Amino acid sequence: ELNGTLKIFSDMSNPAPRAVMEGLASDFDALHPNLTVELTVIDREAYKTQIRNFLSANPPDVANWYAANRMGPYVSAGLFEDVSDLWEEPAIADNLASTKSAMTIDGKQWGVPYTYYQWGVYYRKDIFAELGLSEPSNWDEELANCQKIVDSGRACYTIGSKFLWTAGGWFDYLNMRTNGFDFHMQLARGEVEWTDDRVRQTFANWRQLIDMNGFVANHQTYSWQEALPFMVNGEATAYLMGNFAVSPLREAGLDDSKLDFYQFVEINPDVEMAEDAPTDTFHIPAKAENKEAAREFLRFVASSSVQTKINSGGALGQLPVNAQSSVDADKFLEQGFDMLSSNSPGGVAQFFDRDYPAEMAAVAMEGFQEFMVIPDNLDEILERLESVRQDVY
Amino acid sequence: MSNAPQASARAKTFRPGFMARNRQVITPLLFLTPGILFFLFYVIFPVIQSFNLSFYKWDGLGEAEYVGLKNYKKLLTDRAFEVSLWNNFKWLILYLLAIPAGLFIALFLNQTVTGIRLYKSLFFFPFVISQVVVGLVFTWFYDPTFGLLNTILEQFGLEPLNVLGDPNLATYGIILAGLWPQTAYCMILYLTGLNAVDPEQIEAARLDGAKGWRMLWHIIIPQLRPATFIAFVVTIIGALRSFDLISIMTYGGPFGSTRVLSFYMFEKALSEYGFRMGYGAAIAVVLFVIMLAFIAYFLWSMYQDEKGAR
Amino acid sequence: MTGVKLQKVVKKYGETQVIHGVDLSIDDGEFCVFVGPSGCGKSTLLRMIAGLEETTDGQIEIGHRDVTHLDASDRGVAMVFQTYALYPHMTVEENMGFGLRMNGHPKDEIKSKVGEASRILKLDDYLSRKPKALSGGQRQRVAIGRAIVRGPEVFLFDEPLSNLDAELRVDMRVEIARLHNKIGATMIYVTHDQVEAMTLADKIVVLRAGRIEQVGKPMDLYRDPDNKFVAGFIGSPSMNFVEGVVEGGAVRVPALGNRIVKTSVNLPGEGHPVYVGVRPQHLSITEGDSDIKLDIREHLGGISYDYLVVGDGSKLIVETRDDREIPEGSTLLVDFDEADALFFDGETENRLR
Amino acid sequence: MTGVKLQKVVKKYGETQVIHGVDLSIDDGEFCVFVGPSGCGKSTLLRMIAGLEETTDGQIEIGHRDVTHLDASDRGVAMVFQTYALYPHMTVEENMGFGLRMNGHPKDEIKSKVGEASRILKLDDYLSRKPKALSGGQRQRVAIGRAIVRGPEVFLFDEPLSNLDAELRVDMRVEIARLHNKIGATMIYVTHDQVEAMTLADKIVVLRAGRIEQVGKPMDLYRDPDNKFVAGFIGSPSMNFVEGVVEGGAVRVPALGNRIVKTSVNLPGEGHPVYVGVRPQHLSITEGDSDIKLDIREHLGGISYDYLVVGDGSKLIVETRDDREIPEGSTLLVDFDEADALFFDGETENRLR
Amino acid sequence: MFPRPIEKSSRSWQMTYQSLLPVALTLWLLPLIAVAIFSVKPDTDFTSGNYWGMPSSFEGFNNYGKVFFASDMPRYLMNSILITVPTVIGAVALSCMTGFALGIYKFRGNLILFFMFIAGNFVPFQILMVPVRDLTLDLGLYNTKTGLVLFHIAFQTGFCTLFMRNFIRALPYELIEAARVEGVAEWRIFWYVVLPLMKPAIAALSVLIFTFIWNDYFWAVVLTQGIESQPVTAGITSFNAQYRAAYHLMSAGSIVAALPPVAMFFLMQRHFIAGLTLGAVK
Ligand SMILES: Nc1ncnc2c1ncn2[C@@H]1O[C@H](COP(=O)(O)OP(=O)(O)OP(=O)(O)O)[C@@H](O)[C@H]1O
Ligand SMILES: Nc1ncnc2c1ncn2[C@@H]1O[C@H](COP(=O)(O)OP(=O)(O)OP(=O)(O)O)[C@@H](O)[C@H]1O
Ligand SMILES: [Mg+2]
Ligand SMILES: [Mg+2]
Repeated sequence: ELNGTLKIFSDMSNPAPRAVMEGLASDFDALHPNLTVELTVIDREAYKTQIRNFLSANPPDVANWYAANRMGPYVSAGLFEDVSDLWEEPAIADNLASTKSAMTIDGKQWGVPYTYYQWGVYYRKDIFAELGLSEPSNWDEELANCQKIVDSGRACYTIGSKFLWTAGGWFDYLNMRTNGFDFHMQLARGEVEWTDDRVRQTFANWRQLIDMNGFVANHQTYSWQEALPFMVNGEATAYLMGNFAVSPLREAGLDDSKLDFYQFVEINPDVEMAEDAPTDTFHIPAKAENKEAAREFLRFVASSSVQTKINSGGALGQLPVNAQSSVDADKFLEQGFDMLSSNSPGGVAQFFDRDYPAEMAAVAMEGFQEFMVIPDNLDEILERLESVRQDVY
Repeated sequence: MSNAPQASARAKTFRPGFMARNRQVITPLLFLTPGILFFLFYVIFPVIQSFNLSFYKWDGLGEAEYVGLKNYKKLLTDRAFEVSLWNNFKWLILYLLAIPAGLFIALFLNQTVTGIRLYKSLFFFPFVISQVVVGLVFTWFYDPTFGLLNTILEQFGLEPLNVLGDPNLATYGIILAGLWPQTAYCMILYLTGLNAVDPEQIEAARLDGAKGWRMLWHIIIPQLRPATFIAFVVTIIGALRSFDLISIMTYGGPFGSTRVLSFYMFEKALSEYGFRMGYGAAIAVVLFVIMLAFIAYFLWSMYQDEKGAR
Repeated sequence: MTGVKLQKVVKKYGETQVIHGVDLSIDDGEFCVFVGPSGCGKSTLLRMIAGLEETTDGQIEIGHRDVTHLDASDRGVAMVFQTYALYPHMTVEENMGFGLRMNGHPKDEIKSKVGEASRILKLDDYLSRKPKALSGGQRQRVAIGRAIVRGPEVFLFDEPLSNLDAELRVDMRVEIARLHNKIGATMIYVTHDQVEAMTLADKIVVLRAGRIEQVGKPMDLYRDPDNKFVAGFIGSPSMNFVEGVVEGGAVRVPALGNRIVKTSVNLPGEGHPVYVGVRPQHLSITEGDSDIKLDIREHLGGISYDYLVVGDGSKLIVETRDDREIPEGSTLLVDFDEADALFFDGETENRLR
Repeated sequence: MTGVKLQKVVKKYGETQVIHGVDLSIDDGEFCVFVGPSGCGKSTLLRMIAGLEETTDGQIEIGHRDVTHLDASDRGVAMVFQTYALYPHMTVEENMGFGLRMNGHPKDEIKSKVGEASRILKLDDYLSRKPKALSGGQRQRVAIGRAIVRGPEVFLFDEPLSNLDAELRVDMRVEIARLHNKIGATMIYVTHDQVEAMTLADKIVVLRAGRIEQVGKPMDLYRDPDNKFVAGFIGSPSMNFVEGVVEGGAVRVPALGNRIVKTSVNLPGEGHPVYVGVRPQHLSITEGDSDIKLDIREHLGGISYDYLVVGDGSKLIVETRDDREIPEGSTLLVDFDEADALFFDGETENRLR
Repeated sequence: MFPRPIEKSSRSWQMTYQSLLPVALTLWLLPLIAVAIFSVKPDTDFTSGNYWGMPSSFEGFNNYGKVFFASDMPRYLMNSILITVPTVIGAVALSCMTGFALGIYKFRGNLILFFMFIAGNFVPFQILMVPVRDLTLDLGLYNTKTGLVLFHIAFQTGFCTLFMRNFIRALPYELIEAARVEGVAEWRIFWYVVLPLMKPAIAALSVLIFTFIWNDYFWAVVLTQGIESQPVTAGITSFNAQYRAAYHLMSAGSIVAALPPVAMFFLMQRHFIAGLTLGAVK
């Protein structure tokens, strides 16, 4: 029987995820009467810088983080506990197999995923209807739609690029649709020059939308949340975003009759569709004190029932990783699940700043933001990125 | 046996003698020790460590790798560094506007009408408020959709501005926000400075026929030199340390156009995509060297003052 | 031409009245000194003449021109302040030329006037120094020079020497006297130094609590004071006063062993209290039995002061020209020539003549 | 027992030597006054005795105890500062008792000692006041009281009266003299006030540039100075000096119309320059044709000072007892009794006797 | 006095001045007033675009109630107090001692030590960031109030020493000499003579340091991370993340965060200003 305290640090600071995390903690607490669960929720942005400090200074027993490249520095610095043993247990090995590769570095596993979510275009169904538009399926339709929207005095897309990563999402999609998943990953590994014509093509496509005033103005001043009201108020009709945007949009009054989802359209028919689906994870810091309880907690969050529960529409509103879990009967989750399981043959990417090395990502996303504001600076931006690429790799 | 009392007697006479003779050295040493220890540990050593660190490549987690001057070489070609440096100079120059502005307000308020004390303290308000709050307040003030600024511009039939979103304006927007509390600070310095102006000199100048601006220029401002000096020092330091406002208002954006060295170094060293400690340290060293010019100036003028004194 | 005339001049600060209707006329070229105890309004009066304080009531004329409501800079006066009030950031030359510069005089005129003033005051060698680099006396000279340069018709001085040490004070005093002789302008001078007042003044104005007590030439005030206040105030060491009573056309002084002092002045009625005033140098002592004791004898070289305690506790000071040692505590007999005594009404304190 | 003895005392600040080997012995109970021009080292010497400045070389003894390297707190002296140095946050009583309290004396002892001192100084009514609420003279008394309370054997005073105004200064001077009479402790007193030095001292030490010029009783220094410096320094107004030349066993004084002054002192050889010194009160003037002009005449009431300018530009001061008005600029004849003249070597400036 | 006292000028100019004052003040504090008004508005005002009009209803109690009872603000405020007060005490105590030593004693290196403190005070604190963070981590004080307090004390000691030393310098040195002649031990001189005289400086400095520390954001971000130790300046950002776009609550939160130093300023105005002008530098 577990005892002592279990310290959990979490970055689920937005209201809905926060509630989920708190629920998770208290459920686990209730399950183990002799164990006290202490939960600390840290602002999502702040968490990203603080994790390094607490991992070495005052490590909790369990911490949130992200899969893939983002784990790299901590794994190589020996700050995460190797949890390969858990991955040998059938409950996990069998049911979480789809993400095992994302959790693997050096042949070992370093954490368990608890959720992932699709990215895609969330749009105002009612406005589309008003303008007589339908969900586009290729780039031309997309552009045509957008033109109509712009003509109606709206922007096609809202975006808040103050903290840069939202622009990374756009690049992911445009690049994967223009050049394909494999090229995207080659670029991530630094194997392609940023001044490559293929990269330029991606930006050329992007520029089409920019030049037609497809994006809301002044997006560089807003965070992603601050960009939400444009969509809610009908000043913009769509948002390329992760599924976590659904909950605040709903809260703001966009019910399912007004809000809908479609997969980012095909641009280059020669490449296979690929999607961003970031996976969020739990890890045990190497210096954790109560590792036994921590492992139990990881088992707990990996279990199908828990993942079903926490990913439900009323909770996180995301997709469970556990194959045994059921996807909530939520319109967006179902669509997302369908999309990822059947219509993403090219592959699944984590997200720009998770796939690309941090230094590269930082400079690149800044370049994307600049490009979105001043597209004419493209050459300069690409040269800058190229020189950073040569530095980083 | 017989030696013992003798020895202790000698010790007795010796020890107080030593203490007494060195009382003027030992006492200050004892009083200084805790302060110096704290200061050494938290300020002096870290400065040295930072210098040292700037020759290493280190991600804050693993082993540091010695790279010599590589970080500095890289700075030379780092566009973001260049932008930061330029912005720092903009800050330095424009922040100094707080000095005349503060003087102007101080002159305006240097009266004895009823309630003036309350006015003075209300004018001083912005300085007491945290820069975080000032930053927030000004962010809303500038907000391109609903900000008060654009509401006012609209009243005058002018185009709306996205101050913080425009790479050409953002830095100035932040500086303006910074000038707000800084001006209040300078105002207080000048108010007390004006208080200390020798009234007899003003009277003498009145008899000499100096009035208004000429009085201000020839008599008052020269006498406000100490206040101006202090205002200058604190403003320069404020300008070079500017971090809070940038962090709150633009987070260095749009696309890095509002970075200054202090923010850039934070970004490089401790932010989400940073953790290049050595590189960050190198930036800090550059900042330190710039500041050193002012520190040297300040110390030099202090030294001039001290030379004559006791 | 440029005398100064005050008519019923009144100054109030809010409710408190500081100057109570002063009438005074100072002639062209006269050296007039205001004296009086601290807080009596000397500075206030001077500053009203300068235009630095507003005049609540009454009229001030300078050279037959009503200046009561003119600005300080338009009155054609110059003032020398106790603290000198030199502009610390200007050189001596700039300090002296500042007034002319502000009034738009051409550069070479300024230069020549400053040159002239600095010659008079022997400041030529210091023209390019800042006030900080000058001694007290030099600073004071610069302050005077600044006043001279503007060629005003009336000079005002507010205790100009009180920040100097004793020796310098003497030198500067003589310097000011010489200056007055040379330029002959009207000068009004505030001081609380006896010696300055006596030696400099053509006319002394004794003020008390915002009112004029007496106006006159120094020696007139010294010899012929109008009341006890002026008598006690002028002369150093102060005049000795002993209480007496009118008895049979003379004054009986109990403190001096019931000595009867005869006098030709108009004494008040029998039994009326009076004060008998005798200056220290008019008293003489001889050893002898009495209830007057020597408290301390001070030798200054040449003269000595004897501090005496009378039986009733009052004190007397005697100035003598001898250096003899008299043991402290000795009893003494005090004598004076009746012609040297002055008499004051015990109630009104007015002089009895 | 508690005399003070300085032997070859030297003080250097870095390279600059301020005190050049002073030898001095002050007897038990003596009142010794240091005088000298500003910057001559009076304060420095006093502070070395107090232990507030380190002694660079030489030895200081207090009551036969070598205190040269003792800390100020161990020397058992008391000092009264020019600025009083009262602790502003303590009452008068606390101020006076502070030294005893810090040295662990019992409360009632402190109380009784403070009471005694305050009785002597008439401070009883102010014991519970803070210094801020006292007048200058009262503060000075408290400062003295603080020194008395500890019953030290040596009192040091550094210009204790120079912050008081003229009148108070006289009162306090008398007070200090009385105090010395009463408690009879050794006192060392720095001043640059002539009168204080003359009236208070048993022994005056005249310092110049870190060296002792002469030591002696006040009247001895006044009458019989060792050199021109002391002669000029002691006495107010200063002694007049005119240049002369030895001719035929007498001194010819060109400035006074080649007057020949006879004297019995040992004059140096023929043609040797000498100074003739005469005190202002020993000069007398009569109107008459000469190249000596009256520059300024100051009447002080009772006495007058005449400032004369001699043909060669040198100046003379004459003290007269008359109040006559002599027009400024008149030419005058100056006379003096040869017996009153002092002679000094023109080169060494030493007195010729 | 310059400019000329207004009472001495014409009646009409006096009136103009009197009416100009409130106008100028309003303009000067406009951003702040706006926030104050924001903080009492109902949220519907923001959705309906009534940003700058009068509040459609007064929701002050509601909004501030939320800040105090439904958010972490009280925790953050408490943290701020627990960081600020010990820092003030520590820095002032240390600097009283260093200031005494540097202000009173003549010894070789005095000026150099003093200049070291001054120079340290002017150092751009970014240069300390990485090493101090590591030092704090090594001491096991990362993300504790103690860690923050210790650093603040050390860093403020530079400024405080400058301040205290100059203040002590301005005290009449004769007071110390008088005490020495009276046979008082040095530490007793410090305790009984110097310290009581430093009361005004201590008050001024305390108020000043209180404001500096309360308003610190940078070190709060560098050395702490969570609700258990972060002060309110850092807390306000998480608070804002929580209530993103709820301007009425963000405003209320900001005002709450800003209030203590403002209150301090109002209560201790004289000391505060004395501090600024005496010490003169941050
Ligand atoms: N601004 C003022 N408000 C109120 N009363 C004042 C003001 N200035 C001066 N007084 C009062 O006016 C009186 C005269 O002051 P004034 O300075 O003229 O005296 P004084 O004769 O020059 O004294 P002192 O010899 O000390 O300089 C004093 O009682 C003083 O308190
Ligand atoms: N700390 C110091 N460093 C260097 N020189 C000093 C110092 N203190 C005093 N002096 C010099 O020592 C000399 C004697 O100074 P001291 O203060 O003893 O003079 P004083 O006779 O007391 O003069 P005063 O009458 O002006 O008080 C002066 O020339 C002064 O400049
Ligand atoms: Mg006056
Ligand atoms: Mg001295």
